[in-house]
Amino acid sequence: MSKCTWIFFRQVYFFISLLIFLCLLLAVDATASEPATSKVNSPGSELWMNVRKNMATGKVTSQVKSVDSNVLINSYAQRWTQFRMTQLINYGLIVLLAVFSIIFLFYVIRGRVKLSGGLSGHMVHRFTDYERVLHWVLAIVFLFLATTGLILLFGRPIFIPLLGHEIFSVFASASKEGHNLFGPIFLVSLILMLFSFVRRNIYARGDLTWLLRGGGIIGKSHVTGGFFNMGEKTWYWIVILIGLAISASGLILVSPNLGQSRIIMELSHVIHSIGAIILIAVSMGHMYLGTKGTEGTLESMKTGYVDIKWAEEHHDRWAKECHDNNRLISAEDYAKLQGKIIQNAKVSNAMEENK
Amino acid sequence: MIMDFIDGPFWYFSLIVFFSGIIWNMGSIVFALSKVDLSVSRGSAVSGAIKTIFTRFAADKGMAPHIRLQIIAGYMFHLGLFALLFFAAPHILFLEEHFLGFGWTPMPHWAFIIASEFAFLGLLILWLHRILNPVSRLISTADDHIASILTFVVMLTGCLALLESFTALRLLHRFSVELFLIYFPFSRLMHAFTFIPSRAFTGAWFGRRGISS
Amino acid sequence: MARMKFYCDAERCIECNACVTACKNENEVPWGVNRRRVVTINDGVPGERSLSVACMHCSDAPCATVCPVDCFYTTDDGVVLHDKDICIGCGYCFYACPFGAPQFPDDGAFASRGKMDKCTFCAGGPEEDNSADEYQKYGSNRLSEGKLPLCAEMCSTKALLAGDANVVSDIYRERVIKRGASVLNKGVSYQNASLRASAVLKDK
Amino acid sequence: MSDRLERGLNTLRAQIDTKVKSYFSSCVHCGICAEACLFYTETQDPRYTPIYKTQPLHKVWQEEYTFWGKIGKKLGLTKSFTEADLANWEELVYDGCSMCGRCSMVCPVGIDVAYIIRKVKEGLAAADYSPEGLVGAAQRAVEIGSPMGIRLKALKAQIKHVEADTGLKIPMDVEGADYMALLSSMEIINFPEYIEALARIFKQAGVSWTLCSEAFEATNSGLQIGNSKIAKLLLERVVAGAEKLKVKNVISPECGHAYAAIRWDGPNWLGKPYNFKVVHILELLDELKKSGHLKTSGKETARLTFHDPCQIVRRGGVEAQPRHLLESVAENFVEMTDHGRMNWCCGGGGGVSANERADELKLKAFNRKKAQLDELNVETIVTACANCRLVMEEGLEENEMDIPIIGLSELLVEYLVEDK
Repeated sequence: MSKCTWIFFRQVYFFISLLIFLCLLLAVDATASEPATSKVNSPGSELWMNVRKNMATGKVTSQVKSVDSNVLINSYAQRWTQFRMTQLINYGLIVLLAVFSIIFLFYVIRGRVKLSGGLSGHMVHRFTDYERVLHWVLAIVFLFLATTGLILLFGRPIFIPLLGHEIFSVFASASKEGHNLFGPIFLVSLILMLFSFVRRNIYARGDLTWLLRGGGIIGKSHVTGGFFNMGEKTWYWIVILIGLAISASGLILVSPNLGQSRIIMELSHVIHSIGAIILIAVSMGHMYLGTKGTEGTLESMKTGYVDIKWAEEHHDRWAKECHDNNRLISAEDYAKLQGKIIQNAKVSNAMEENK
Repeated sequence: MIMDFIDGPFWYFSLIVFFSGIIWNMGSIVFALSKVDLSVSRGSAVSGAIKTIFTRFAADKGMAPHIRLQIIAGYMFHLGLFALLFFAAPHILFLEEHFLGFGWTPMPHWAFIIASEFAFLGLLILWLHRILNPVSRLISTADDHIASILTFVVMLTGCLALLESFTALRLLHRFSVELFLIYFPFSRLMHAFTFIPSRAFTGAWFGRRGISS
Repeated sequence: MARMKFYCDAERCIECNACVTACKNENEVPWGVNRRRVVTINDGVPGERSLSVACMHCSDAPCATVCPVDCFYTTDDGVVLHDKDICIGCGYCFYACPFGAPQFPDDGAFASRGKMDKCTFCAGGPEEDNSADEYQKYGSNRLSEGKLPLCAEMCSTKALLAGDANVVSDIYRERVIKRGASVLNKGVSYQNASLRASAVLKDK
Repeated sequence: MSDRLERGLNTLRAQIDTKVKSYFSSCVHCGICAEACLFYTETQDPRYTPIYKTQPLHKVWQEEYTFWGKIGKKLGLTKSFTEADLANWEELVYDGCSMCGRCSMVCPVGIDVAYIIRKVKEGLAAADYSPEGLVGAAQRAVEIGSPMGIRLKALKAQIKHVEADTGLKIPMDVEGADYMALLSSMEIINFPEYIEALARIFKQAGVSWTLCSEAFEATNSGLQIGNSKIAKLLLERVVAGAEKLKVKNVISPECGHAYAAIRWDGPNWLGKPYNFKVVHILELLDELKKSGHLKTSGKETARLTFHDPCQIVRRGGVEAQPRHLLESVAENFVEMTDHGRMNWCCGGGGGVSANERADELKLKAFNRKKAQLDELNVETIVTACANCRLVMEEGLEENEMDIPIIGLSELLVEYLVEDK
């Protein structure tokens, strides 16, 4: 039962993430409806209407040369304001809280997913130093960006009543500067991540079975998985694709004086914030599954090694490969490699005898 | 009140600790040179020492593939920090006003940003490598982590105060710098200075034997 | 209390840019910022119009709505101002304003994004009226001295009007009535009226 | 605190000099030295990180010379070293380090780790934490005169064989000779070819030489175990022998640490410069070759490579000479990927080969050399250290690789043009 519920939850979680994404897309679409236009013909009405739509027929010029100085009225600004103040802040908060409570509820009901056979002590190597360093660089930078970004998004209604304008603005300024500064680091580590993990994350034939069997809901057999299973691969592509979208739009926002028009910046902000909300929401699931959620998973990112039982249960095809290639190492050797055995056996024996 | 303390007495205290600590540490190394080597030398110790001070900036060719991450991250961090320290406009202005009386051309804002990106990414990689690699995890001490984190905090507060308009953020940076300066002479951070005599000693030793090291 | 408004009469504006220059000079506007600009529509085409735009000092200002640190406020005179001590230079007001009134100072790639800057209706900022600090951050505070914004006062054709909304609308209403003849003529204005006149002459 | 521990810690305390202080205060614990150490690369056990092996001295330095260490000690916060720790480090330092000094070449802040290890050994030896094999060897060296227990009688028997084989007289105790040759025990027992080579070379070069009956042993067990007193005692015998025979030069044989002891450390142990010159046999051969005293004809055609003995090449500075010599007698000489001052140790230096406990580890460490040899596919290995030669022979045998190893002097002698 445990196994089934577990996989079922994973499925539900995956589909919920997808649903959220679609909802947000629709929400944006809804705001995109045209503002009601006046039907009354007033003097020069056609001209001013065109001005309002930023579609003046002839040449629009200004002696003042700067960003958008020849745009008299940017009507999209109003739509953007509406998006940020009504859709983004409200739905964003709901999405984040909902995902958080679903995870929390699941943890309360189901608890930690233990390996059915317990740990064997025999380990296999899974991630190199470089891969782990990269993962944690990305993770730390992501957490920092998420925190600072959320402060800028939700800070006004939450913190200003608590801290007052002056103190909050110090935090907000620090958040903004930090957010701008760490953004490019996120992009760099994301690109490195793309290169070093992409080969193992290309969908393969086994993944189709994973999907067809609903990740194991139907039938009682193991869900098959290679080095990464279908769910992990999907998470990878979410990170890469949405991450790249966030980074690209972020770069547009971070340098406002490059000459891009305001509409481009406003659209970038929409992409940036929706992408961020989705990524934060899904990452909460990833963080839960990687730490508290499943026994033995965090080990792979801490030491680079995993228990063979863990591999057999979550990545059976990869585990078989490890068995075939004789890549298992004993618990003792593992402890040695990790520098955990400081005392050598002969010495401790001698010390025992002395006592 | 706190502002006056951070800008005033605490700042001078940290400077005194920093400089006297360095002079003491370096003095106890430089002025207590070991006794003369009596064996017949094959090469020059002095030229060996000078050469090694510079040759150790580059890794051995055969070694490089095994320590690529440390080399790249190490250079990113150290060069980035060096640029931030000596070529950031506010730093030059500060040095000019309080110490030197002259300044030099600061790097443009975009260069500052790039330098700090490099420094942050480098330090982050180095510190994570320290935690995640069994070798460096085994040999690292609390000091190493404190030094890494303190450096990170100094850089972070500096960059958070980039807008240069919030006194609180500037003070935070100043305060973290002061902690850093006080911690410096008592810690691993001293390697910024002691690497010179260390390389020189080793270089001299090898130089006498006619080996380039 | 009065509600301060600008109104630019497109029938009168001759795109002389005196208002732009006056504003820059009076307020020592930072590099890269133009608090006021003149926009010409259909330049060089019959029906060309010019308008001088700056902050409209909206009653329900979108810039104030989106500001993440809530640094905007509306004075008793209905002037929308922002507190530069609180502003973090995020630029959301720049996205939210349809008229492009709040702007980033400094120009060039990867430039340091300082505090936002915008038209103050020559009313300074939250600092003490006419203090050096206020002048340095926001420019001059003419309103406290009983003067109107310099841009409007400098306007040679009196196209740009500033002041209490009631007074401005009265003036404009009077102008429209006086232009009545042309308005009756299929709702066109002076310029089109003259074109029509020339067309009539051509017919003859 | 036991006597033993106290003795060890006091000795360690006395070892701290300016260099050590500078080294420890500049170490940033980057771990790069691990990648240079064959004991780490072959076992992947982080305990074999070179700088970690210096921990006993580091700990003492910390307590004595650093601010936090002093405070911690006063407040009783720091965990002091125990006997178990010393026992532990005995295994790391004596079994897991061949003092090859490769780590000293790669440290980014320039720490000479091997120099520190040598000092750690001093402390461990003082506390009697040293492996039986080495203790025995040192004892034999002091009592009998040779770590392998070879007496003059055995040497004389070998000389007789050599004389019979070559028809040349091996001079013994000749006063005023130009050169006094030293031998390592291993050469006497395992590779008497070296004595033969010496005789033929000197005859050809027309230079007078001699062996000394009181000081024929070049090896210095005191250096290996890390006991300066023994090291000095053994060295003094050589110096006394040379002074007695009034020779101008003393030749250090094809033995790594013997060269380090006699050539570089000796005068410092004695506290005064020698009144004779010390040359390595390879230096001498190169010199004779250059001055035309030594002529060779023909060249070895087999594909061969040169294994650089750490103490002679990396830490002794005799890097160019063996290559000059090889070029003159070998047609098909290839270098290993890491050679010269960056070579990999055979795995048995620094007393490891004399320490039976370390046999398993030593063979594991040899895999590094094996990998380098596998790359080259050579027919013969040339080296210039009897110890390296023996260790490699063992390693090759264990790995079922059939590659003969010969000493460079022997190779040279094969192509000597002898006057009729």
